[in-house]
Amino acid sequence: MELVVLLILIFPLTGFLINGIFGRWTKPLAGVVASAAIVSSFIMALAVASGYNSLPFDHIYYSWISSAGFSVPFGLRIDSLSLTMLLVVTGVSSLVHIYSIGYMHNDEGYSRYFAFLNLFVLSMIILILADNYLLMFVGWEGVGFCSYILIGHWYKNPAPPKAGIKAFVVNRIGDAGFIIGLLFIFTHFGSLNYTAIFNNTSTLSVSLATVITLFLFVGAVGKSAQFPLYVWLPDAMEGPTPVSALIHAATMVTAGVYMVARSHILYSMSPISSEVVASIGALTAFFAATMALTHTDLKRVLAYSTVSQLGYMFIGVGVGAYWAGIFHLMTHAFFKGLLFLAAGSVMHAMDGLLDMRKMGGLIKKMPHTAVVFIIGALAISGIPPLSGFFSKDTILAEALKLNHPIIWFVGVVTAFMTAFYMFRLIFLTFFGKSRVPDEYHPHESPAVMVTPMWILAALSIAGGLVGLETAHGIPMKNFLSSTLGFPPAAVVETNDNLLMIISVLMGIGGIFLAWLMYIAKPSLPAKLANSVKVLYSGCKNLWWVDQIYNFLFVKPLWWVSHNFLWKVVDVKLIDASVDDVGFLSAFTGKTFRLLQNGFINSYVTWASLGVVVMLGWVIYSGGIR
Amino acid sequence: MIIMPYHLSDFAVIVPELIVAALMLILFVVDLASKNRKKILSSISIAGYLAALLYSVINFWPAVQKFGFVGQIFIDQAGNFINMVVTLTAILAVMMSRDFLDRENIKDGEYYVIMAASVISMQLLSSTHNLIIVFLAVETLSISMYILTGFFKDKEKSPEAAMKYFIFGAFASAFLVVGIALFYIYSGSVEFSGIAKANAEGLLFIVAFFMVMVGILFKIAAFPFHSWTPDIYEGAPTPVSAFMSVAPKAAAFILLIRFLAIAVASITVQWQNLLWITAVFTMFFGNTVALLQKDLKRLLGYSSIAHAGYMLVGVLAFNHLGNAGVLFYLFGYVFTNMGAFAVCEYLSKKGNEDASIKNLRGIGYKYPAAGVAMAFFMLSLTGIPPTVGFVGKFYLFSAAIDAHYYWLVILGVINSAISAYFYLSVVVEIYMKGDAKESSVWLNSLTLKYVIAIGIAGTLIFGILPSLPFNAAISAVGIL
Amino acid sequence: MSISNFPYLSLLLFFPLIGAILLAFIPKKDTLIIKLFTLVWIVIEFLISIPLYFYFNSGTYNMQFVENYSWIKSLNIHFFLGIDGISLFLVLLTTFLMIPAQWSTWEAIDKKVKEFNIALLLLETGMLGVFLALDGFLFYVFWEFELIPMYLLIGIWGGKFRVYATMKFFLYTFAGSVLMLAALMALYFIHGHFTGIYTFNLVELAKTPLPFKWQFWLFLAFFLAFAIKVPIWPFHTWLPWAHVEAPTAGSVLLAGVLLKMGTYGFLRFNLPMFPDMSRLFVPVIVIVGLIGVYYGAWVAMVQPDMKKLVAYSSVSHLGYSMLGMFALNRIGMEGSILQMINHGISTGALFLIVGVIYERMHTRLIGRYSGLAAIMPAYAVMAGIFVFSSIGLPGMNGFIGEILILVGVFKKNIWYGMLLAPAAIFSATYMLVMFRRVFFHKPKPELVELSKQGKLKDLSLREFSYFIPLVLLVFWIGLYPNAFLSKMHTSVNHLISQVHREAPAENISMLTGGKR
Amino acid sequence: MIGSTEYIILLLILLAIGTIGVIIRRNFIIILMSLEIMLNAASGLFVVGSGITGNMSGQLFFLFAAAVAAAETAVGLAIAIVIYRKKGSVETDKFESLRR
Repeated sequence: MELVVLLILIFPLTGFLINGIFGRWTKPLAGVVASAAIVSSFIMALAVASGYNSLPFDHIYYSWISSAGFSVPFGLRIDSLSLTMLLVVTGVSSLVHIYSIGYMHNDEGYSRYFAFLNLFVLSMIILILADNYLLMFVGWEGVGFCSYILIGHWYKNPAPPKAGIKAFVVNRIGDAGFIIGLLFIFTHFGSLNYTAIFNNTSTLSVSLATVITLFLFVGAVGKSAQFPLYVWLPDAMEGPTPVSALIHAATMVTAGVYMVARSHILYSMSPISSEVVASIGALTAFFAATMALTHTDLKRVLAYSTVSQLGYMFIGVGVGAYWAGIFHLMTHAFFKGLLFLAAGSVMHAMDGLLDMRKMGGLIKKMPHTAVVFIIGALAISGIPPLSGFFSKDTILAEALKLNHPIIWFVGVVTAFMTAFYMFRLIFLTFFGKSRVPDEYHPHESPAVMVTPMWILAALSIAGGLVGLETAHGIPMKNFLSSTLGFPPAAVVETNDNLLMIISVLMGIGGIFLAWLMYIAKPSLPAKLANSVKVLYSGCKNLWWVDQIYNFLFVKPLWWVSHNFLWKVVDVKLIDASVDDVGFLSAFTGKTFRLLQNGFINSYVTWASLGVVVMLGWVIYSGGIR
Repeated sequence: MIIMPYHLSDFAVIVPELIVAALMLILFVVDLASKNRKKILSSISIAGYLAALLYSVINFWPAVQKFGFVGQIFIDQAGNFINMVVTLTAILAVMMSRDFLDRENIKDGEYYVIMAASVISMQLLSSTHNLIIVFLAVETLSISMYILTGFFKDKEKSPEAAMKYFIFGAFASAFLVVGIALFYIYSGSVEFSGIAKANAEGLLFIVAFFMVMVGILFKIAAFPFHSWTPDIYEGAPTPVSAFMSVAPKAAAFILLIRFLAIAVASITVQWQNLLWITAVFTMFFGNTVALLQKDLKRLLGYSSIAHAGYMLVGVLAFNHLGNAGVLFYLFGYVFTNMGAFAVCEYLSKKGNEDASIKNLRGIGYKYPAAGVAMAFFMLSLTGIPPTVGFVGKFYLFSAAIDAHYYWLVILGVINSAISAYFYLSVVVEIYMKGDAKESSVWLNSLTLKYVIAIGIAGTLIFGILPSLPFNAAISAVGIL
Repeated sequence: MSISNFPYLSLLLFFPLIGAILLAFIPKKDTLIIKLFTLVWIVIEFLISIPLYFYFNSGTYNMQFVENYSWIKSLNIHFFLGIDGISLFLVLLTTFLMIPAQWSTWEAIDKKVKEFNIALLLLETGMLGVFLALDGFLFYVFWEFELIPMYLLIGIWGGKFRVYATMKFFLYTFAGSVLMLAALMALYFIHGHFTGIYTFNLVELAKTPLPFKWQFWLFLAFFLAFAIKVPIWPFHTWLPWAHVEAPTAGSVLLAGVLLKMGTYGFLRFNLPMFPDMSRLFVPVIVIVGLIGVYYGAWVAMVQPDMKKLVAYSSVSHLGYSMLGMFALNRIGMEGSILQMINHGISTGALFLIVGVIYERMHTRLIGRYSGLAAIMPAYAVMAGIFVFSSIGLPGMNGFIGEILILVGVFKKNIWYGMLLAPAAIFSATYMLVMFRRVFFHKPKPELVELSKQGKLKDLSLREFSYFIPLVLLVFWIGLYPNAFLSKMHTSVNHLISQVHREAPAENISMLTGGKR
Repeated sequence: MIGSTEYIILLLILLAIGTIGVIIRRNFIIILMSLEIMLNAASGLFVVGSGITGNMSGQLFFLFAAAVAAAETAVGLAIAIVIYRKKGSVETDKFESLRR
């Protein structure tokens, strides 16, 4: 069993090393090698899954750091939570790898791309399988590093590297909070191992638990692009689309949710921080949705929708229904991954064009992509049979049941907006008259790209079944609760059918409004826009958040350190004062030097003056005793 | 008043002086005989000084004080030690001046005769407790130095330097005599022990002490009486200024140590305050003004003032370690300073003595040995390990710390940091300013190369293994 | 404790000196033989130092491979060499870094090659002397002795303002160390007063702490000397100058080893000998350290010159190390020592990286470069590894040091830890911004034109070969740091127990003398 | 009658005169003369000293001092001749090429 688990890690590692070191020679096969590595790791995961009743598996491979009292082993742990995450990650990654073979086939950084994609999956698996917080942090920063490299993949043009740095730095801001939380845990528990921590949480006071969980949540906000630190995700779209699909939809951004779920005992101990998690989630969901409403860039809309859906997961995890959050995470991975891949194939067809205003009526040219896109959109809007409905509905239901009415209401409104912007996107790109400028001639993507999309589409459809209410409870709920524990009993009496109807109505209403505005009366959006001028421009420029951050933090920091710290403090104050000490001695030298004017008479006068002064001093100090 | 006849055993006390006196006579005669082959004179004087050196080295041990001439003159380890220092400096000076005088075609051999006279006076100075003999020795020393300084009669700077040196020297020695006279009036005797017996603290006594101190402080170029040093070092011929920077200082310091230890023990607090001020000002003056110097000889002049200041710190410590430190420092100073002046002479051109530091540019690559030697001399003067200068400073400062002079040592240490700048700016010229100009013609004299070799050898060997000379110094200061 | 009574450490110490002397006899013309001879000599030196690691017995905290010969009897000064858990890795770091340092300058240094290599070998003896010496006097001798070769290295083979830079470097360090000399003497005498033993033996001096009155002044004197060398924040202004003007080898050794002498000095002098004052001084160090960390990072962010940027990053990294050290607990201390080693490797490597392009383009201004990744891909990968190692990416060496220091500081005081943690953000920003400006975007036309002329070739085999050991070390410490930590435990425990001792009450007031 | 202290004071005044002479006068010969005055003052003190202490050695020391003073003046005059031959004048303020 240990070997099998280790193999899950070894395969991506070997993939990375082969493509990384021998990249130049294995160029044509790089895609195949990488995908093979990930698929075999997926198979290993399935093997582990088959023997899932022997879980939880926990094994320490070697002692990584053992300083005095601070010993951190390299240990892997598989329980139902990490198993689900493992399957989702390896599954979606394999599909994205296969898709990328087609998508990146004439890119000159071909082997480098696949090398780092493998490294990414490796770090993500380490993050999931780690059995202590520090190893999770290793995976945490590892994925941050890979996302930096992959976003900046096309380093020739200026925007991607800048976006890469922004992603890495903003993640680092979150990581700083995460580290502090981690340090609190260590100083209190004396170890970072999950089992050691979760077994004796009795010693933990609620206030300390709150502090720990809040700091950990700062890390989650940074990594999963929640409200204050979400700015890097939209810019991350500079990277290749499969990267966005894998990293910025399915796996990396969900790390924050996984971490909160993993430390569910701590969160459940401190109601305040759970409340903070849920409200931040709700705020982000609503806020991101507003930004997606008016955006014209295909991938940016999907990016904001990811931020919004992550908000939902945090609502789920915040209110205490951890399994619901993870369930939505899984389903989201499927349909959001699908949407991104589809967007990628649109981009591939339109060789890089993303502006929806220049698209339209593409369904005729790209039937498969269009159909698949619609399935994804339906799933995300929460239309019943598809998976989105089950996971989003459970989250909203749980939110209401656990006495969070405001959050429920915000969730419902956001669901409406989600449906609206998704179908606005579909109608603008695939239906209506074609506004495609003539130099573009869109065509359907090759099979190697379409098949993974169809598999994902199937998963988006079937994915929800796992959450279906069956005889003995919801299978997903029981499976996950073995590690996450059952959510607290409902506080507010609600009848589930009514809730279901409301959320479905929201979805259909959103779709209808989108149809009305973009197909029936194309002039309506313009009229609506200038009727509510301020709101529209707010959404349009994404509430100027980027500019505010630049104005508040980046520019002043640069100005202070350049003009004040360096030019003034370093050069003028410290360095100048050091040189002045030198000049001081030279100055005394100059004054003393005046004595040496070459005239013997002045020498003798100075000497006799010296005699008199010294004599006076000797008599005065000695005293005539 | 019974006049005691002097018998043979008395002369056993002044053997070194006798050897050099004999040398002087021989030189006198040979000078008359030899028309213009003057190099023979330098070889003879080297042989003579070597004999004196060997004598004091041989019977350095056991540590005993033999008195002669009714107890006025004696020979002890300290005397022998200073004798070694003086004769060694004389040898190096003679080796330096051998080809130098030839190049400047100075034909008169009195140069060596007068130098021998000054050596005798210094040997005498270091072996007497009687102030009158001290006065005689100081005067003969000063007079011979005036003459040697003005030896290059037809040059521009040499007479002027002699004139200045004469006026300042005479002025100081006048005060010395007045001091001795006042001591005589006050205590009835001119010997250190006699003065000490008076055990007085009266104003007249202090004035007397102070007058004598003026004479001594002038000789070691301490602060109020230092202004002659840079001009004379620049004006005098290089071997003379080299000789002048080491030998007279050694004799003056042993005199100062003996005088303070024995004669004026009663007013210790006063003279320690006085010396504290003098030491600090000497160090700061020497180091800060040297920062601005462009001429190497003037720089070495100011540096010798600064080193007098460091030695005063040792004297101020007033304990065995301090006095031994002063002796050891003088011993190390011989090698470093003579070597530095040798390199300075090595690069001077015929006729004009201008030894500006710019001439040193790039000699590190043209003459690697001279470059490395000069670099090590500069490091030793700054007091950077593994040189003798560092070990010397270490002894001086640790003695001062042992005597609780914390602030004085801190000031001293700051001074050596200041001094690092101008010493290393010499190293900058040697190595870091590109290659040497072709036009710099060097004085190709074998003996000069020997001096540099001895200098560098002494600086490094005693820097790494200082225990031999230091043990000699420690035992020498046992019985002053 | 040595293998036999074979004077092992003296061989290690004087072997480079012998090399320097032998080198003097090789004629100046055939530079290849000189370069080869020096390289072989340095490699042999490294091979000699390796058994130190294997024969080192990590069970005991007292000194190993000890050699003690009397040197100056009158002041009880001994030629006393030895190593323990703290100095072992610094010695190995010195001998290891010498190889890439010398090897990287085969093409860079063309004039006065012989003098250059002699200076390098002398520098190695000086550096090893500092880490091996256990007698205060001997420590000071080597502390000054290693200044001279570095002074010459910067002064002769440096850049445009080399004379100003080397003079500033020398005077600044020298001023600090002369104060240390005075303190060393004072320590000798005061310790003698109180315990009757007049000695410079560091182990002996650390046995009985002095009364607080003296600890105060002596600690400050030593602190100043080492703070200048580390450099701690207000005393760092010589570092950018020295680095910008120094040749590549000079910078590598200056950053890699010379700065560690400052921190090593704290571990050998300040902490064990003046425990009460060290404990009292922690808030000051924390404030100055934190300022140093943030100040170094922020100022590095705006530097136009690559070497200045890396120099300020050293101020920031060593600020970390100081904080770890003055957390005064075992984890922080081990983190601090490991951080010293990591800083030596990654910053040394960064200077080699800058040296490579400086050799080709003769400019260090970031503005002049862009898009190098396209022209020199292998070089870009190598630079990336070391950039991320110095940022502290997990899996690499920087992270281990930083996490241990963070844990140590946090255990000491939560607020210090919380102030220190966000520093990693800025250390990432300045490195990545530099990395982007130099390696990404389209290459400038002049760069493309240069690469056409074949001037901008990618890493040659020679350059590649001296980066490989550094890369291996980076990942070795990153993935398996216990190989290093295990050797430190006992020595660090002993040091921590020493720091937490109480000084005896002010009993003997023999020291009546005031300060004159 | 005149006690010994008056003599000492007289001689110290003489010494002061000599010193001021050296300081003020520019001419080298005049300086030589004032130096001679200072030395005579000192020798005088010896004589007074022997008067006060009663033993004869004071007179002896006077002889020493006088002899040395003579020698010094001789050398001084020799130097005067050399600088006169060099500069054509004995004014000390002509000689300031060695400065700073």
